[in-house]
Amino acid sequence: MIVDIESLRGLSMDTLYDSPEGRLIQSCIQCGTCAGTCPHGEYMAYPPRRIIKMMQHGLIDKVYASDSMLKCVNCYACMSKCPREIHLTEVLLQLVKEQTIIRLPSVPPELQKALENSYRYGNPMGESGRKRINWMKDLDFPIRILSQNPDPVDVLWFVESYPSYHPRGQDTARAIAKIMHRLEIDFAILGNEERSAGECGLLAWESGLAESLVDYNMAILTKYKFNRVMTSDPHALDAFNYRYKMYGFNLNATHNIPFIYEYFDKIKKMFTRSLHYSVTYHDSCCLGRHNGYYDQPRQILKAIPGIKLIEMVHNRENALCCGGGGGGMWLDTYYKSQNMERLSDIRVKEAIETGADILAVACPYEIPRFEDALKLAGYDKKMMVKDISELIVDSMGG
Amino acid sequence: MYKEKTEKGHQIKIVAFFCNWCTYTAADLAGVSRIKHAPNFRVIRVMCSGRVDPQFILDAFSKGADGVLIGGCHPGDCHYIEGNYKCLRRFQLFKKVVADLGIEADRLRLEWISASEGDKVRLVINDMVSKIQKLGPLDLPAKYKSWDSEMELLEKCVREQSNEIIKEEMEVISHG
Amino acid sequence: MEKTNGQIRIGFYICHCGTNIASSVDVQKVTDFAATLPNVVVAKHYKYMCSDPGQDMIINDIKEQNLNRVVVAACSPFLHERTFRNATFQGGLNQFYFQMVNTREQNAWVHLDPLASTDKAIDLVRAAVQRVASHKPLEQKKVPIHPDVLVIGGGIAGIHAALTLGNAGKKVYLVEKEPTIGGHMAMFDKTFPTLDCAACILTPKMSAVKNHPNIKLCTYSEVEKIDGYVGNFKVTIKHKPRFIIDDLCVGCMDCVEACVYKEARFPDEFNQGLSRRKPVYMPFPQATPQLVLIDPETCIWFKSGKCKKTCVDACERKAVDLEQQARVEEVEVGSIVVATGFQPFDSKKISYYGYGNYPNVYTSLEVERLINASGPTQGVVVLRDGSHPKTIGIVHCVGSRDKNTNSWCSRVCCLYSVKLAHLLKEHTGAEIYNFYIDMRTPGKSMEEFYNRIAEEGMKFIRGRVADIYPDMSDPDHKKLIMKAEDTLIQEIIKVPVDMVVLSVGLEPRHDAQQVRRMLNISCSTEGFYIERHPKLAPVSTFTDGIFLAGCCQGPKDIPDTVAQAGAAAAEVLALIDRGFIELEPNTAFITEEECSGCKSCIHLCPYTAISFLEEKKKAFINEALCKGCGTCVAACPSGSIKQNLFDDEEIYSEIDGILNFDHISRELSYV
Amino acid sequence: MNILIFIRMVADVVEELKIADDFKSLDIDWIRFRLSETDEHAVEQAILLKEKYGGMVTVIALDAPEVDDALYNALAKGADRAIKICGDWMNFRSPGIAKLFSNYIKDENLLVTQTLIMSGSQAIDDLEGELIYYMGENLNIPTCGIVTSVNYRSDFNLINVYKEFAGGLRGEFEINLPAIIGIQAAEKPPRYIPIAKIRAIMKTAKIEEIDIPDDHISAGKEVNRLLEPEVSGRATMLEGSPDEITAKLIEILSEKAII
Repeated sequence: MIVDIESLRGLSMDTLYDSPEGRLIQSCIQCGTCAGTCPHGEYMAYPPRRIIKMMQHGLIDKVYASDSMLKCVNCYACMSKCPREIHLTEVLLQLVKEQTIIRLPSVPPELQKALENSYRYGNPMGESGRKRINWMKDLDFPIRILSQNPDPVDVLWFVESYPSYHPRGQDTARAIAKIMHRLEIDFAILGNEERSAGECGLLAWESGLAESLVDYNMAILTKYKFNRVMTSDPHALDAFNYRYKMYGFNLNATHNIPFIYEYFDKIKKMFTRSLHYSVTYHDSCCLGRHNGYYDQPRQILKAIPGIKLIEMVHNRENALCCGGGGGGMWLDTYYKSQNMERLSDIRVKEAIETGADILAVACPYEIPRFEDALKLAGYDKKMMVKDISELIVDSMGG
Repeated sequence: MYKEKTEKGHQIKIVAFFCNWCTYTAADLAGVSRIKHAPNFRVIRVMCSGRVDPQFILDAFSKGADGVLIGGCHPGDCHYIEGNYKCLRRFQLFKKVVADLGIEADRLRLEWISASEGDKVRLVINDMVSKIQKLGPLDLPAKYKSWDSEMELLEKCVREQSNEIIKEEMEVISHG
Repeated sequence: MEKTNGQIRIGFYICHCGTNIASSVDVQKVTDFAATLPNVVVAKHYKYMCSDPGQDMIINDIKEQNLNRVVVAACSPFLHERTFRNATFQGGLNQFYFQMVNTREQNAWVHLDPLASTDKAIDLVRAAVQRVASHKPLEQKKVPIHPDVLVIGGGIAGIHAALTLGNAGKKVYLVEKEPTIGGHMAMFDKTFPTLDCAACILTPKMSAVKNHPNIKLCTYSEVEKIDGYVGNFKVTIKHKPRFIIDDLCVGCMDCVEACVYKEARFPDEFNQGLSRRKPVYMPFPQATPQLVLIDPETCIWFKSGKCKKTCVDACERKAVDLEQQARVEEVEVGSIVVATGFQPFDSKKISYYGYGNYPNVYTSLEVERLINASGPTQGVVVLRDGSHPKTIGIVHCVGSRDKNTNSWCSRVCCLYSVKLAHLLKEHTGAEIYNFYIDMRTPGKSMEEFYNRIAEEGMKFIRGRVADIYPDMSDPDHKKLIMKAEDTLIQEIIKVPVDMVVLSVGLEPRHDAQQVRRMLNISCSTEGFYIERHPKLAPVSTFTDGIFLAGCCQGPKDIPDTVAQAGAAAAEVLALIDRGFIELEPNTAFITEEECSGCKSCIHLCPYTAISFLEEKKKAFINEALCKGCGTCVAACPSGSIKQNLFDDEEIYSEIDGILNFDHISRELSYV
Repeated sequence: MNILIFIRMVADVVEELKIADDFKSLDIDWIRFRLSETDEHAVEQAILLKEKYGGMVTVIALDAPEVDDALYNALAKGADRAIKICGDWMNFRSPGIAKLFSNYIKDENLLVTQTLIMSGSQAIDDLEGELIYYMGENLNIPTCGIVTSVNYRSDFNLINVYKEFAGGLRGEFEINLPAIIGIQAAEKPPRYIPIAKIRAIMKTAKIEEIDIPDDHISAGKEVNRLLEPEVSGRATMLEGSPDEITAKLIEILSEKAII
């Protein structure tokens, strides 16, 4: 959606009005679509529309001093509907977030921990970098790690933190590995050298943290030769395709679902087991609204024998956010303290309404979030949360 | 003075032949819409891009233009049914001639700009100016001068050489 | 009358245009510069050259200073070339001894640096002064105007233009692609701001068209091809087959009754699919002409070749003709009025409003039909499930003012939304919420109308609707939640409603580009046809003899549409009554001595104006056919073709002037 | 007020700790170092005091891996000086470290009347919190550990502190300056410093490096042997309906003869 990524580098609130982006913001007609569509709009003292007005009147400091931006989950909903095509999520809101975090009297502890961990350990959960490849243990085939064998490779798989460390994320990682193996793709991972690409939320909050992660990963990436980059985290996809570009990264990264879709004809033939599920699919904000991958995941799901795809009320470009983006992953406690309903709880209600057996996802944040929400709704026995990759492997017979 | 000069201070000049119905109108529209762009082009209005004689282009280059831009209607939109196709055909051939003369491809451009595309006028002109700025001035008149003196020199050499030969032959004859 | 002994004497004038030009071009400097140019006798600058004193200055100077050429640097030649040519003529010179420099549109208005603008003006003035010296006296050719007129489109704009022209005694061909005239207006219930019934105003005009002796009505017909130029257009009209013989049908509808489909089962176009029709049908009761037609897409005979053809038997007048073919007709006209109208925005493009997904979301046009007494429900507003809405939300600006869809304001939606709010309240007593971005009520009596309706107690919410979704707390999820920010009380609101009305905007018809190409006129980037000048020539196009009326030129309400149609008709009448049009004398001709007879020009001319004289072995240009594009001039290898107004000599002198090329130094270099 | 904070780098337990081949120390090839958590609180408490009462904050550390990061971080938070005592101190225990710190204070004549010395009240290699007491003894000034709140009264040049005791008891003390206190927890959790700020500080600020003459200070206690903790039994998850779980639980408890 961004026109000129280069020009965004070094853009700050001070220089914003002199840039084309700034002129775009000046054209705001104050229609309130952004505020109305924002999943947390009703809890914000300054939803996006008011932020723009405050900016135009030179009162932006009041916005920084509020906690409104803590409630932005980077879901791109406002940006996708803005009638003036203002790059809210991509430009304005993250600049405001940056200034907010500098001025916040105290950062909610969970978020602070995630930020500090990302800086120190390269992953928000604060795990040892050496445990990054532990997920591979149970696989019955080896995966090439570039630091051990730096020969050129076709696909570099940037696994990212949740698939590397979170137990359910690891299930996804293993599923993806199996699919890649079955498709006989020449791929390798960075292994313990990898650090979080800088999840979109963290990037938005913290330009310093973002730069330190970008610097680190760019130095690693330039060591090796590969043709394509695939990542198993849509947030990393955004990081590579929108942020890293500003720092000279010139490959278009892809996500494992659109990647697998490139081998659609081949993979269809591998679906041997019928799954007999009704499935509803949750569009991840980064994958859907920001990158337009709506059809690929659905096509894959529909091709799996036995699967019946049902849509939730909000789907595709109107999908509701799981609440994990923009740092929301580490703000649940804070949101609760503000009497806000968790977005994953709201989303799961829509999923339950469909009567589906499975809530399919393609973003590693969503599995823990939705599993939690289903438990809370007392529905965890009736509905499973599964990554599409897991379903593919199930249909391939493991 | 103003910034659309090359580093050496030469002011880029582009001669533009705009067709009356589409591109000239588009340039007017850019004006009415106050779409600012580089001031380095000078428009000559013709009724149709089909009127643009390749000799006009050569003439402009040889008299000091740094670039020549032709603007016509989009294919299918020609006010005179197909004048723009004729222009395109001529242009494709002529581009090769220009290349043979050592004039860079970026200096000669044909663009379809319809009456509604005021902003495209800006895009095309700014792009062309920035590309030519990088190339620097063409200044064919000065080059002609140096070529001319080169030629003179050559001619002189040839003359002298032939004198030599004549002398030798004369000697052969006289000795023979 | 030249008293100058062959001496070229040029008068140069630069216009300040108030401050439009003078604020970025140094007019004094340009004047001083012009005065130094060879042959320039007079160089002046003046605040408004196009004003009477400005023109008088030229006229007097010609007379007093014995000028024989005039150069004016001012606005675009499209604006005032004619004015200054006339002044030149008034001064006693041939009007083509004039050259204009575009210093406003293509200079002062588009550059930021006054130094650069002044430099550019100087170059172009030098070019014009050099060019004008080689100008030749020319005569304008007069072309007679064919008095018949073509009107394309039978909506209110086309109807009004056709009636005006017909009443003035001109013969009019009114071509409408639908089976009936009436356009969108025929579908409306009542019109703002007077709330009088649309049918009451329109249907008398429709029948007047039908019965008018001077109007040839061609419905269910399309203009396929237009050849020629102002004064003499050749128009090919295709009459699509109705499978009913027009002259025999009396609109008794016996065939409809007799159709093998006992029940009407196909979506009725006129009622926006809210009711059903049979394959043989009358578009609506007041359709004009009163003819039925058979839709081959739904008729079982056309689909399977098997049918009892009860319709054929039912018609006593034997008007049903299932073998009927399209018929092509060629007519000649001198001028054309384009009134092709608009199409409503397709609401499905905004997925979050749920149109097509939730049955209780309607478009405004559907609601017009719902509240219309002759509509699918006889004016009772019932939802698709038969229930009566108690709360209704109206979404303004659907598809309008949005860069993702249509960037423009559609101008009529605010007012028709207010009108619908009033009518819906009147019909249902429901609570009505209007969600708007800005309330725009320009025009006579419009704000008063808004005020009147507001007093009825509508809820107006300033905020664009951001989401519409089913209310899960409603037992059968039929209610819809409309979510928006009320930007005035700064709260996010969720309003549960029974019915949503989407006030869709107006956009160019999907085939606007096709029609534009056929007519050789221009479209703006949005796709609306461009007028020659928004203020000076608002209904003319850049193509002489073609005029615009109604929404094909841009969104407008009925009063403005009718006014514009009247204006277009007046322009046409002015053209016809003058009897002829003067053409630019920019034709090409051949200097026989130089023609080598190579024939390369012959096939270049799309107007077959060039022929080959076998006996002389020379090419010949028929000036009456030549349109002056100059393509043959550029291609002639021997340089024997010349073009008036755009001769080689003139263009070369312009190039020289622009590049300030010094011939003497160049020649020296060759010595 | 003049605040001196002594901070220590400790093994980061994010990594699995390994005992080195000598069975006396940790295998430092395998571990990373981080600022001891209570020291982080001490820094925060010092910054809070500075913000409230003004004064100057100096952070002093022994050289250790990743110590620069910790010092820059303190500077970014608002400390005025950062000092690194160079040398190889890996084997030093609390008595030795206390000696080093005390000598440094004496050598530099830092113990003026308005000086408050702070450190974390404990560290993972100083579980008893003896460091501050050794220092207090060495410097002969009042000492108080496990402090959770500090207030300064300039008129009397004393501080009011809360000290936590076992069993939820809390004591309030008045201590004359100069004094040394061990911080258990700052009044607020340590603040977040945007990384951009730290990166900027790294470019502009300087860490002062000093050498202490080797006065035959002993490392303190000597470690004889390190052992891995013994693995005890794991938790058992009981599944089923509440009734089933209750029945199972009773069974287990009676099996273990608890009830």
